[in-house]
Amino acid sequence: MEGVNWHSFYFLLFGMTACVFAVAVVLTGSIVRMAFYLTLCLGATAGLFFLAGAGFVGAMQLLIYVGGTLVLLIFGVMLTAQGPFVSMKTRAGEWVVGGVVGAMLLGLLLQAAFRVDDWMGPDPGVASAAMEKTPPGELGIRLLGKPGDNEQAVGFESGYLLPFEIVSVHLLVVLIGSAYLARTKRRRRATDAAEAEES
Amino acid sequence: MAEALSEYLWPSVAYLVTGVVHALLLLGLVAVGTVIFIWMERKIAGRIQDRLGPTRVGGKFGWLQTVADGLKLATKEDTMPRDADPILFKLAPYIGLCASYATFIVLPFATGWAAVSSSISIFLIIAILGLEVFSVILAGYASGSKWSLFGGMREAAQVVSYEVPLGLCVLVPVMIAGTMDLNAIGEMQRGWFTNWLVFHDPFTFIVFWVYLTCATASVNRAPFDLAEAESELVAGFHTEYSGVRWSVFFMAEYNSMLLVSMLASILFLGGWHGPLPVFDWAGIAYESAASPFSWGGFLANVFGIANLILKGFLGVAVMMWVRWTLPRLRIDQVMRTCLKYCTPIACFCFLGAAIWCWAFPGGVLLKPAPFAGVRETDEMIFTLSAEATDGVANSSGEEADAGEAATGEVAASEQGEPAAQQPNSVDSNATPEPAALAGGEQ
Amino acid sequence: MDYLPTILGAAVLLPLISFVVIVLFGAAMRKAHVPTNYIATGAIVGSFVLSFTAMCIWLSVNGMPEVHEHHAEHAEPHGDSGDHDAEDHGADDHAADDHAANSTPGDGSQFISLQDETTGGSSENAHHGADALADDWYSISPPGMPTIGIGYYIDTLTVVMFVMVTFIASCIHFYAAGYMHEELHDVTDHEVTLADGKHLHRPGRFHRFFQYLSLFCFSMLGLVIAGNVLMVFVFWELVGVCSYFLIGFYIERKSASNAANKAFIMNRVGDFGMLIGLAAVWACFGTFAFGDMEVEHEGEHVTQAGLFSMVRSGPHHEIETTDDGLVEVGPAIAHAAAGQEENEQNDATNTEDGEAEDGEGESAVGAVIKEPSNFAYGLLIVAGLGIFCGCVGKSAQFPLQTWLPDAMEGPTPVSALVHSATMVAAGVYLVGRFYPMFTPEVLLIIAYVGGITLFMAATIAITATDIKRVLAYSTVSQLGYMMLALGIGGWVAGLFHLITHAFFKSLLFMCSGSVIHACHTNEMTEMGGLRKKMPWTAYTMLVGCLAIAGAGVPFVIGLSGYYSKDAIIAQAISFTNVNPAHKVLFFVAAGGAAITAFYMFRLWFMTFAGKPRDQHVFDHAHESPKVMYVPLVVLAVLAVCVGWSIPMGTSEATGAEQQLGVSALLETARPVGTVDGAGTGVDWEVVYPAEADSHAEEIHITATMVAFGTAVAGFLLAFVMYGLRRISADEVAKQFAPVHGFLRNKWYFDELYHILFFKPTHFVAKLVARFDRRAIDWVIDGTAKVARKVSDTGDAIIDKGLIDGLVNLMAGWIYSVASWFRNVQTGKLRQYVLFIVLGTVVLFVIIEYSSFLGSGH
Amino acid sequence: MNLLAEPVGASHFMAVGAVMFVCGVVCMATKRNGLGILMGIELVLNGANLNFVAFSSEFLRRNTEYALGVDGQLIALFVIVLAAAEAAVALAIALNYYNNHATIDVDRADELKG
Repeated sequence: MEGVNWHSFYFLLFGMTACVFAVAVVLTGSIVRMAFYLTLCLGATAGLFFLAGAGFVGAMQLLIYVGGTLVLLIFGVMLTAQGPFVSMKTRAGEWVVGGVVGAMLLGLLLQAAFRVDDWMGPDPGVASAAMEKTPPGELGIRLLGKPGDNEQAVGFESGYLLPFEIVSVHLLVVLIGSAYLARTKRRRRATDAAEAEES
Repeated sequence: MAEALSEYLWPSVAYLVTGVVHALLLLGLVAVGTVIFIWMERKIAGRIQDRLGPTRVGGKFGWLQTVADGLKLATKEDTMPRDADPILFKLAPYIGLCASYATFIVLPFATGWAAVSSSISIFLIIAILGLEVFSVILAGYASGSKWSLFGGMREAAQVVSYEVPLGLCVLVPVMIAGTMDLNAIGEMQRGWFTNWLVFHDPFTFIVFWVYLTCATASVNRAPFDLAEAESELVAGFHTEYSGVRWSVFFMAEYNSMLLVSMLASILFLGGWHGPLPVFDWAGIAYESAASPFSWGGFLANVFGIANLILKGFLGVAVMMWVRWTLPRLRIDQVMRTCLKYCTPIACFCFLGAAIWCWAFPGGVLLKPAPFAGVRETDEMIFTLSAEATDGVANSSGEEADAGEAATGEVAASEQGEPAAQQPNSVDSNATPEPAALAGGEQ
Repeated sequence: MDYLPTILGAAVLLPLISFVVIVLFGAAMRKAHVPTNYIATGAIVGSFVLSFTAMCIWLSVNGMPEVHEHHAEHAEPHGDSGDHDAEDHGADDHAADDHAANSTPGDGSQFISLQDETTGGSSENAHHGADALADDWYSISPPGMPTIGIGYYIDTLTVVMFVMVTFIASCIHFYAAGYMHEELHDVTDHEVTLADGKHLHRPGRFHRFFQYLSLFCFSMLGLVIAGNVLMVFVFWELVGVCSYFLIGFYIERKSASNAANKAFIMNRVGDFGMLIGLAAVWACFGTFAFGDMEVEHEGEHVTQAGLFSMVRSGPHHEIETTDDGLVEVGPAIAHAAAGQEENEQNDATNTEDGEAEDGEGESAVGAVIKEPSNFAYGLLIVAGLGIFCGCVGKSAQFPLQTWLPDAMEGPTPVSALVHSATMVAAGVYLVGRFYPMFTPEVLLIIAYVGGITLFMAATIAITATDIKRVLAYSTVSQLGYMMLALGIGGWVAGLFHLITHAFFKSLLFMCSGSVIHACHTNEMTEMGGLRKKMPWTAYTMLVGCLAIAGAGVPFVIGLSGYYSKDAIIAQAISFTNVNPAHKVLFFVAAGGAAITAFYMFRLWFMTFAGKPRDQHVFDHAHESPKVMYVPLVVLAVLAVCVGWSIPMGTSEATGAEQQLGVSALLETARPVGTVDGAGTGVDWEVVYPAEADSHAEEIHITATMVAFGTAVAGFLLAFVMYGLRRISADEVAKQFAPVHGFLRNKWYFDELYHILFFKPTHFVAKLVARFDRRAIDWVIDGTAKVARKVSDTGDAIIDKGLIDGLVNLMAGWIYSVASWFRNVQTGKLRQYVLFIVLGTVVLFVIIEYSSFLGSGH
Repeated sequence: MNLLAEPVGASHFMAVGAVMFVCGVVCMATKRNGLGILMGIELVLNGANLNFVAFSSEFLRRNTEYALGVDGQLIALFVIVLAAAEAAVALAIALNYYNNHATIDVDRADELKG
């Protein structure tokens, strides 16, 4: 009982959840269940982030991804999920092809993951308690332009300031753009109805 | 607590026991809170509507009314529509409950007393609170009825958009305190009530009210409870629910009400610090979250918890008051309130508070904060230099003595007992791992 | 004193600013009904204030002008005064405040102590002179080299001109605000009839008018402050352009546009001569700068000589000629050794001890500086004549005088500004400014030209009936007066008359303007008796007439014209005394005075006195608004008293008594080496007496008597003919029909030019046009045809056959290839995804395999 | 190895990431519903993110000086944010598509095929 490494235990818990629900996302037919499973899967991923010591990223994952993006997705699902579209059957052949290709890719990635034994984890003696080791302030100043850790990083003296700014502008653009798309859609509805009648 | 136990038990067991105790405490609070809230709601509604509310059950004041309701609900038949999505239909209420319950894990109740004290607790709370919307949406969708679907979609739109001003409002105290650690924010307001952040500057004062509005909306209470607008949609997302599942929804709702009002009191109203620093005068209160155990501090903290819960209940009472006073808004009005009023005001106040902090460092009413790490943090933010990184390190490990304490534990944890080392590395995130702290040196 | 250039520069720039502003926002302001004249008026008033401040500073620094016994110093032999100035300037350093030289050396502006030398360095007169500031604001050539720059040359003349120009311009701005008010709204121009018989209806051009006025003021002020001849030329042209705009303000009227063109072209003729003059100047001296200026050269301050000190290289600043008939040119550059700053500077400037200076100068900077060598005396004459050509064009001297009367087509304020006070004055001003460069021969020519102009214009003015044309011709003749005065050595007299004339002539023009404004006609034959209708105008105009006629109580007091005209006639007398061959000049002057009085009073009586000739006009006449006649009153007051000189007690520095007055002021500005006359002619027999001689008692008395007598005679005649109407003017006209016709037709000048220039030009133009149409067009068309043929065939063969074939072939290939590739594009998103994944896998496998091989397993 | 007793390493995280990645890919490859494909994309992104975070941590590897450090987490953050943006736009597009074609089936969106 005392041999339990809780960190590993949590990892197994979350990792299993993530994998299981990821597979579930692939296998289920109903789009809404897909969304739900995806939610759980991503939540578990957030947990993994916590375990990897990236508490802030984990919280971000929960807030933006699970709380924002997926809600948006489900919203879209609700707007479009009616009758026949709830489940669109895929032909068996495609399943097979996709499965085969996926399996190849999986094999590739796995053997890539497990070939470097430096990645196999710290020595058993060392406690690998990594929850929230990185203080958020660190990320903050790095975003505010503190140069990277390794001094020989050339051309990276300004840290992540520029990407940060670009991303914020990009977000603004996206906001406006999607709002615009949504607006035009509403205007065009009448004409679409007319076309539908003709055809 | 865990390390105290681990002297008598296997560390892992001690860890388990600690976790279970924490969980049970929180669950007790939540459950009792819900029971009391339902009763409160009935009484307050009655009073406001010039009725008496429940009077008979349990003798005076009908104080057992909620229990009776619970029994009724538990014994009710639990039906499910034919073309509902069975899994989601069953799961939906519990998701909401889990979400609103999980938030309490990182919520500090008194100086250094949190089930899991995290350096980004406020952020986590907001994030997890955001998950609650899933229950409503899924419920709305899964019960396969138009009313529920509409309710769910409204909820989705409303909550997603109200998270923006809510986050902005929360950002203001975070910015002033320079940390996302609720414990630190609460400690910052130690002392007289003039230290409360709501009195820090005019902007925080405005933001407090904006926060109340947005919180009410994000837990979809009236006047923002469009997801269950019985006038238009029969009962919104829980039209098809009955019995226990239905009551679970309401547990979730009351939990989140309690949560947001406790959050409000921690962020703005001094948290577990009373209006007068009685225990500081007495000199028995904990200096900081990392202070060693002392009975005086224990006593002070107990009173602090009472203080906090009292404030939370007051907040909930206010919400009920609002609910039974104001008419329900239309969906477009709700959206306008969010996007055209709350968000801009919150942004404005955020900027204002930022300028204020820059103009009067340390605030006008607010004395220099007792939380040492905070000042270093924003200093670090302003001067991006190499030693600033060490500032980060110190701020992440809260005080020097905390550092020593923790190193001792690390030494203990060297002897192959990671379990014992787990909780305190979680409780006071002060494990001075050189690699983790001095981010700049590697 | 150091910031005097800045002040005046600001005064120059203010109107430019208002011009720019109105150009940019004028139209918008018109739409918004914001009167634009506030801007222009504000600007010009501002620069008036600045100029006035400058004048006060100038006076406070240089002290009040002093009265001198000129003969004394004239008689006194001119010893070489080098050591004297040394003392003077030594003294200056102590007596700091009453002399300009106390400004710190090396502040960029160099003081030429003109008067010290001209007054023979006698130390009690040393403070009489005001030093000129000359320097470049911006110079486009390396220091030490001959510079062409934007510079300033400020002496008393400049300052006085500034005050005069800005003041009159301000008055006219106010006046114009009233006069042009109908331009505020859309106007129908009754003098323009369109093809459809209707009158022209156009939007008002109020803002445009004022923007031109501002530009005009800017160019005039720039002309006055200009520090070198080239800059003068630039502003000169600007002035010309502005007058073109303003004369042609009613551009739709054929007559107006013609007049504008005429004015412009006439000026071009003059400016052609001026260009030649400039070329000659540059060739002779290698610089354009008037005054000496201090430049940083090879680390030390050197004094680069300007035109004046170069050409006036003699001991007393006379033009010195070598024995082989060449003009001796002073050194272009001289030293200001750091040791003894100012003395050295001034030694350097006044080049008495010529040889030493020369040697030093050449030894120092001979390598860099093109030392102007001596040149033929004739070249100097050419330069002078060329410059004078420009002046002839600008101030409408014979034979280029015909544009000025036609220029009356412009709005009256323009006539007042352009053709009395400033533009035509520019010519006279330039002659005055350029005075030291004129050899006696040139001066004599100037004198004769002036005389002819004076007489001719005066005679024409007698018969003119258009009220403004009378004034125009009187302007021309007055300008002739000034030229005459300058030509016969009366430098102060000429410029003094320029100033006074500016005042009363603008007054007269504005009065006539208000008359026209009231009667809507220019013809004096339709006026009369307006005195009762418009008293303000009438009596201010009367003042103007008296002033121009030079009325006054002899030897006691008089209007401004009295003094200036007396000075001119006195100078004429003293000139003709010295060289009797040119006696005619005196008669012209005297007769001119008489005729002036005559036609001016003719004008006044015809307009204001007697009974109305045209009842209709009389009934509609009305007094002008206040904004128009208040400037009249102001100007009238000045026209009366601008000539006076007020005694200001005696200066404590030198016992001499000071007096404040235009003539006294100008006396201090007297250019280099003209105190004892402009010298004697080399080629012709002409001797120039010092102007001071004309102040001698006997000459003075005679002059006054002559002037007064002639004026009274003219007045009486006019009174009899037009005031009492005893003698019918028409009968007189019949009697002298040929003369009358001759005069009425302006001496047939226009016709003459028409035959001489216009006709031949047209003929040649026709010939050229025919040649163009016949020969050149034929050649071009032929070439075009040939080229077309060639290109057609080339198109058929190469383009269609070869290139198109090639292109189509390749296009066909590409099409086939593309249509094969189409099959890949299934449009199935999920297949694309699969392709991507497959590609990745394959890529990885390849990499793995290669690394596997590389690792040697 | 006994995962319960021994500390896990970056490899294990990468394994989980790989599974999610592959699931996302297969999801993209097999779902006909446009939103399903969107979800697949989200899965892929998260799989990648997991690797970044795993590499950034110093506790999941034997000698820590090779760790990616904070940069890994920052990249993960950027991925998350951009994924949100991408989702918003993609959803708008999908809704437009749905409104124009009255279906969300991506196989029907082949007007532009060669």
